[in-house]
Amino acid sequence: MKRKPFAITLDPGSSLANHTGTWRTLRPEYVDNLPPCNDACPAGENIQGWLYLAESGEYEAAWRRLTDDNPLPAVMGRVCYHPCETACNRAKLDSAVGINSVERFLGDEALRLGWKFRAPVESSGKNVLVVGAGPSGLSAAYHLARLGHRVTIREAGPLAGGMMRFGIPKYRMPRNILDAEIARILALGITLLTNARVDNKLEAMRDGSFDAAFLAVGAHVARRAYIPAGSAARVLDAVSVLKGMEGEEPAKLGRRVIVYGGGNTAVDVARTAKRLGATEAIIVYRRTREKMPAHDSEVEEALQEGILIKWLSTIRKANDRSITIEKMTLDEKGQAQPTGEVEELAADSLVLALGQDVDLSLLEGVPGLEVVDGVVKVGADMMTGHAGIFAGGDMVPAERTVTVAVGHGKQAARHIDAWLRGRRHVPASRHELATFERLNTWYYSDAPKSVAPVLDMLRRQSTFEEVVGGLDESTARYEARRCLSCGNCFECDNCYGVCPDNAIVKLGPGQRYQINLDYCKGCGLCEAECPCGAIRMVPEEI
Amino acid sequence: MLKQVEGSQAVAEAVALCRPEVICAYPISPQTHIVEALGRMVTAGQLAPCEFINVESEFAAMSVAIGASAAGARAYTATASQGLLYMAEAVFNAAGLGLPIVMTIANRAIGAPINIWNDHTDALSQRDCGWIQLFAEDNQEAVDLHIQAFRLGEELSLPVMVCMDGYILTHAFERLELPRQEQVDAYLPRFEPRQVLDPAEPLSIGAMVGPEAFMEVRYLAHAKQQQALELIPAWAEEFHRAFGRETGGLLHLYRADDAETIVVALGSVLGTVKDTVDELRETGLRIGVLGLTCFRPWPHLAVRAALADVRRVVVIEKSLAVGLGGIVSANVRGSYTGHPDHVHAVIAGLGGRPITKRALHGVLRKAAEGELEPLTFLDLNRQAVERVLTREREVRRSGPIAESVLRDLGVSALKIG
Amino acid sequence: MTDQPIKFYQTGTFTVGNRLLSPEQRSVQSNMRRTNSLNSGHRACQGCGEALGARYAIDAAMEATERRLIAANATGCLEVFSTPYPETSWQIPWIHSLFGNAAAVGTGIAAALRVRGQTDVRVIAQGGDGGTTDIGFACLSGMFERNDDVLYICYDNGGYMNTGVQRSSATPPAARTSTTMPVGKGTGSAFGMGKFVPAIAMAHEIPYVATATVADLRGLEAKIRRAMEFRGARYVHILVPCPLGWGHASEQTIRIARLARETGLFPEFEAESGNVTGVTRIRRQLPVEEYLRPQHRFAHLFRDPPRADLIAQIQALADRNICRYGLLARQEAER
Amino acid sequence: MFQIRIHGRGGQGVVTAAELLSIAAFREGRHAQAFPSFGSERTGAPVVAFCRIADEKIRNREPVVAPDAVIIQDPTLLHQVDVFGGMVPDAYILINTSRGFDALGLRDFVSGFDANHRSTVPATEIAIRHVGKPLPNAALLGAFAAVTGLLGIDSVAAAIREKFAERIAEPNVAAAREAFEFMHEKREALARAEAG
Repeated sequence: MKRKPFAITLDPGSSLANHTGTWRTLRPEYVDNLPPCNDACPAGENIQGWLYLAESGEYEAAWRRLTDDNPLPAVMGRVCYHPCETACNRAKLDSAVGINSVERFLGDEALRLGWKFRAPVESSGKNVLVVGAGPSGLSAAYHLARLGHRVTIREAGPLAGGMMRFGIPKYRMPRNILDAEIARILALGITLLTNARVDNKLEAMRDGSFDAAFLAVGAHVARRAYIPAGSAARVLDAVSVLKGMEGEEPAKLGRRVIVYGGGNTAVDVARTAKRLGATEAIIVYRRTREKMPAHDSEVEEALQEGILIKWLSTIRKANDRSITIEKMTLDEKGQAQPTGEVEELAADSLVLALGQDVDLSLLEGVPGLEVVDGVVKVGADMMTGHAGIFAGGDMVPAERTVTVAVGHGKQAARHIDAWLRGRRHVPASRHELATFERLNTWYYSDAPKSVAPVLDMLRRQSTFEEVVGGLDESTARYEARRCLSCGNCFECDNCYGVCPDNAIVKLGPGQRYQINLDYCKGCGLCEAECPCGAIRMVPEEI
Repeated sequence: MLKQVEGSQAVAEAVALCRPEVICAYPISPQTHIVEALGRMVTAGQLAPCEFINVESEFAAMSVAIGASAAGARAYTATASQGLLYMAEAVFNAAGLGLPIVMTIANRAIGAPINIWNDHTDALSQRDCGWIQLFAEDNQEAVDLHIQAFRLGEELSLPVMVCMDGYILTHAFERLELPRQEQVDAYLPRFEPRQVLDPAEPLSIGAMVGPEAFMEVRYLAHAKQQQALELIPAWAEEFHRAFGRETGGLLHLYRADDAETIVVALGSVLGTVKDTVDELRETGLRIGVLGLTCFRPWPHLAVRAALADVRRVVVIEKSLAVGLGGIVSANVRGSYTGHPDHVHAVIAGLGGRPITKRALHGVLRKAAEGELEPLTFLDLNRQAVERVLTREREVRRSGPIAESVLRDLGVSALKIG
Repeated sequence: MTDQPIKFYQTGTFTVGNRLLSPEQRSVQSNMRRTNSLNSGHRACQGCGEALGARYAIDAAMEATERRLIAANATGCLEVFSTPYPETSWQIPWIHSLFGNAAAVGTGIAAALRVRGQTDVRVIAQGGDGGTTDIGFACLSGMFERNDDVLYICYDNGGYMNTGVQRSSATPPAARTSTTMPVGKGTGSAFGMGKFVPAIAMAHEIPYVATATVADLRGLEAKIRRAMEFRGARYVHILVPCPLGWGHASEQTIRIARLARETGLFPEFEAESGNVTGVTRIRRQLPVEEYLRPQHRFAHLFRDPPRADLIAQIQALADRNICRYGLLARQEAER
Repeated sequence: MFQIRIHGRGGQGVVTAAELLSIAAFREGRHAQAFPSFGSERTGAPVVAFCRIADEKIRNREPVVAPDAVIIQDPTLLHQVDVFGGMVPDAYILINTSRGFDALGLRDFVSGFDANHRSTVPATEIAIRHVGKPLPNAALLGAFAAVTGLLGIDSVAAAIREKFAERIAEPNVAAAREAFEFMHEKREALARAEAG
């Protein structure tokens, strides 16, 4: 270029010599924040992580990412009350991402295509006893097995599944799905002993020479309440009714069924009764709908199916062909108070769904172990007062849902593993929560939640076919793509595009970006235009 | 080949022989015949490949030429008078960017009052813009200078103005020799730009230059013009060998050997001056002529040498630096080693006023007798001027000057001579 | 089971890139090997909309022409911040001549290329709103009228920012500049003045005219690509917010541009041979106040007492645009 | 050096006349210089053109102030412009008119001149006959050639053919030749009269 005229002609791109980074007072930084869905998942799933894979149709990868935390996606996709969706930031935009239905799709896809879990790398040579083959026990067994331990499950019942089988009706939890997912867990080499109730914990430990144990016995004992009843009155408890559905002989409830209680079990029983041919299924609950512990979606489905609910009512006595209920009223403290006003309801049977307790008899004589109002006390590491004995699920103080139970199983497994190896398991510290305010939602295309197909009413009332269907592939992918990727870069190239100084370096697929501080003037456009709030501006120290 | 042809037509044909690739045309008298003729040649396909562009103003004409030249095309345009002023910003820019555009100036006065006739005010108003400025004495030289201009400009990467007197030359029919294409092709090589906009080798042209380098850029422009002072005579000599004509160069001397008085002038008036000088010589006056072909760069050394032993210099110039006097004479004084008072400025022919031999006889004789003022206005109508000045002294609202002069002269019908 | 119909959305996002799209569908700016025609190290202010718009536009043009491109640049911010001796940020053949002649210089370059048969090399002339709508207007109109093969890009930041924020004929009504003070009888730039050059360009019936903003990268790139499909004179007018002159935070540049469109104050459309052929509809319509408030140049409208009357007048301008260009989806239905 | 001044009105082709003279002279191997008295040519306005013919290079650029010949295309100019200004003694005068000097009221003015040097020719009539338009140029030049003997009629014809396309040239050439013959006879008649 020497021959070119001086100064008035310049060589291309030579301004690289001018490092405008020195102008900067604020510096952009990439961050990874905790998405509210992950934050809210009792099973500690990396929901955003597997949605990201599902978005591009990498379903097996997504499923594997999912099952790193939860071995029962097909079950979860049906029975989980998905707090993740309640927390989802997208709800503030249009409607929450249908995480649960995508999870179910992945679960079903895995069963359809027969994806298997990868077997553990090497054996630790340790034996662990898991008591109870419910969600919590199965989850713990799964994780322990994958960590290389030999696991034996002892289940009192005839079949594995616990509450998933004996507490949740078919129309919500088809048994073939349940069986398949349990089988896939056991295929990891786990020994399952059914009808093998543990009467004495310590003996059991000794017999099997187990190095540690995880107690995950479900709450199968129905709570009773004294209700004066006529000699011919037919009074049953919800647990045995639902259990009976798994036997050859379903309980005889008659044509007019009253269910007493306000939990999910009450609703399950009422809906079951309807399907068993009851013309009238009435739930009697002493408080209001707002106070009702049963999950709203289930109450909704029940009402759709013609279940009646008597709010603010208690049962005084059960007569031969009827029951007497008393109207209640809420006092200023919101407590239900009797009014003395009574009413007769015709009834062929009364089912009590007043909650369940765990049978803790197996723990008698175990030193150091502490029981407070019906549940076992455990530490942060889920170990009971007795070294080597851990507990979870219905046995410990917590919300009693399948998902919580699965979560307990995972945590316990990690602590047990650490304990067996003479270490302590320290859960990873949680990132700052990714809030809606940090998002730039302009960049997301408008996309309302997709609706899962629903079984038509007639068959809902007459059969035990599954009520809610699954999403087809394209819909599931679409639903996954509604994810906003809150707080974590999804490589949308916005920062790379909007930088007026080309100071963002794109590192390539999966590699994210780098900021070239030689040229970044700190204008903040990258932060302002980052859709998912994965960039923050920090002051330059001078 | 020999031709009896109008000056504009001849120049158009000469430009065509130089194979310009982009020609910008905007009409203004007396330049129009040139671009009209070129337009005809382009449409007739005699001049191809060539883009003939009708622009919306002289400013655009020069700007289009700038773009074309920067993209490596040989660019040409022509203008005059107000047109040159209207493109002035782009004229400076072309020089600053070092783009070898060639432009014909059909010299014409500048208003107000509006005047379409010939003088040199337009070209001289741009004397400091960085262009090379060549003045043609007759149409033969106009033809030859254009051919030399393209070569000169492209070698130095500088734009060149070829100035020819409006009407007097542009509209005059006379005998001249038009070179053959192969002659011109042999003399004028293909345009090899020093800088060109090319995607294959990107660069930025026209960057902003601050105090740290601006002086240097200006100096280099000056240095280039100094180089031109060597190239111009050298290539005029080469032209002479190739075409057999002594045209171009820095300046021409006529009967100057033993002269005590030298008349300096540029442009077509030189012919009348030479005739006059011949007649004066017959009366025994030792007088000669210095004809300036190159006004920018100013041929300082050549002029100084030519005037070294001269008693007095009379500069006949067709422009007036209002408030100073002569422009050419001011430049001549700088190169005259004798006493500055012996350089006489004679402002003549403004706005097309004919410069007659009679008038020249008068003023030159007076000069020879040592009675010529430092600044003279040839054939100035004293009475008319005095009348206006008196009126202005007497009346506040004395009205527009131009109109009152005309009224006083009673000029309505056409005046001859 | 009776399936309820579910609408399947494509991978439509408004982000610069999108890993779910096939590479050829992705934006030029998302490409790791994009040209960066306007390179790092330029001296534009933080968050400069013009620097952004210029890189968007020229990179897109480079892509469309397979890097056979030459640009002429008018005097102004873009020229000054991109080529201060001894450095230039341009990676393409680029020339700056004068403030008012970019279009004509473009014509000259195009003529030179045509005469040498290099018709694969395309020409862009560009400038700010001052160099385009004011001092360069004659040359622009001449280039249009002759239908020269030049794409002219105007980066409109509504004033002479390089010289210290003076009014141009593209300065919007009520906007404060250093020559239209926010005090006195007429506060800010007067209503009823100024001109909308895209409409004037359309009046020349040139092959292609479009307006765009830096807030809609994909739209902008599509328009440049489209413009490059035509021969002859083309005009693309890009709204580029100026943090300095408009008085908004540097990170707001894109948001402000977005608001200009979503309020209807800046209509985004395309026109061919003088007829509007497409408009970018408003996605989430907003009152002009949303656009005016964050900008200091309009601060005087919200001081005590607030100038509801002027704000209403500006809203009226937005409404006029909305109905003139059919900027709302439902208007489409009505058609 | 022979200097000619042509008077006419804008649109009558005064400048063309001068040009044609210069071309004719050039074709005879002589130097010639033709130029208009410049102005913004408006139809009908009085205009002047000049032509110099010499055997050596012509350098002088001043307008013709002392003409050796004056050609007047339009007699109405006589009372408007000083058409005879600066003429050398015995200069040629050629006026386009079908009437005589007496009728033009020039009897006294021309009385002092050599009769052979002052002529009138009905150039417009001749032009209308041949060209169909009142364009007296060619005829005047033909007459001029006859009167002055400065140029051969064939050179004039050649100049016309060089300048114009055949369609226009031929009728003009014919007009020039007729005017040439016309003047020739007129002069012979005059000579006979003087002799007799």
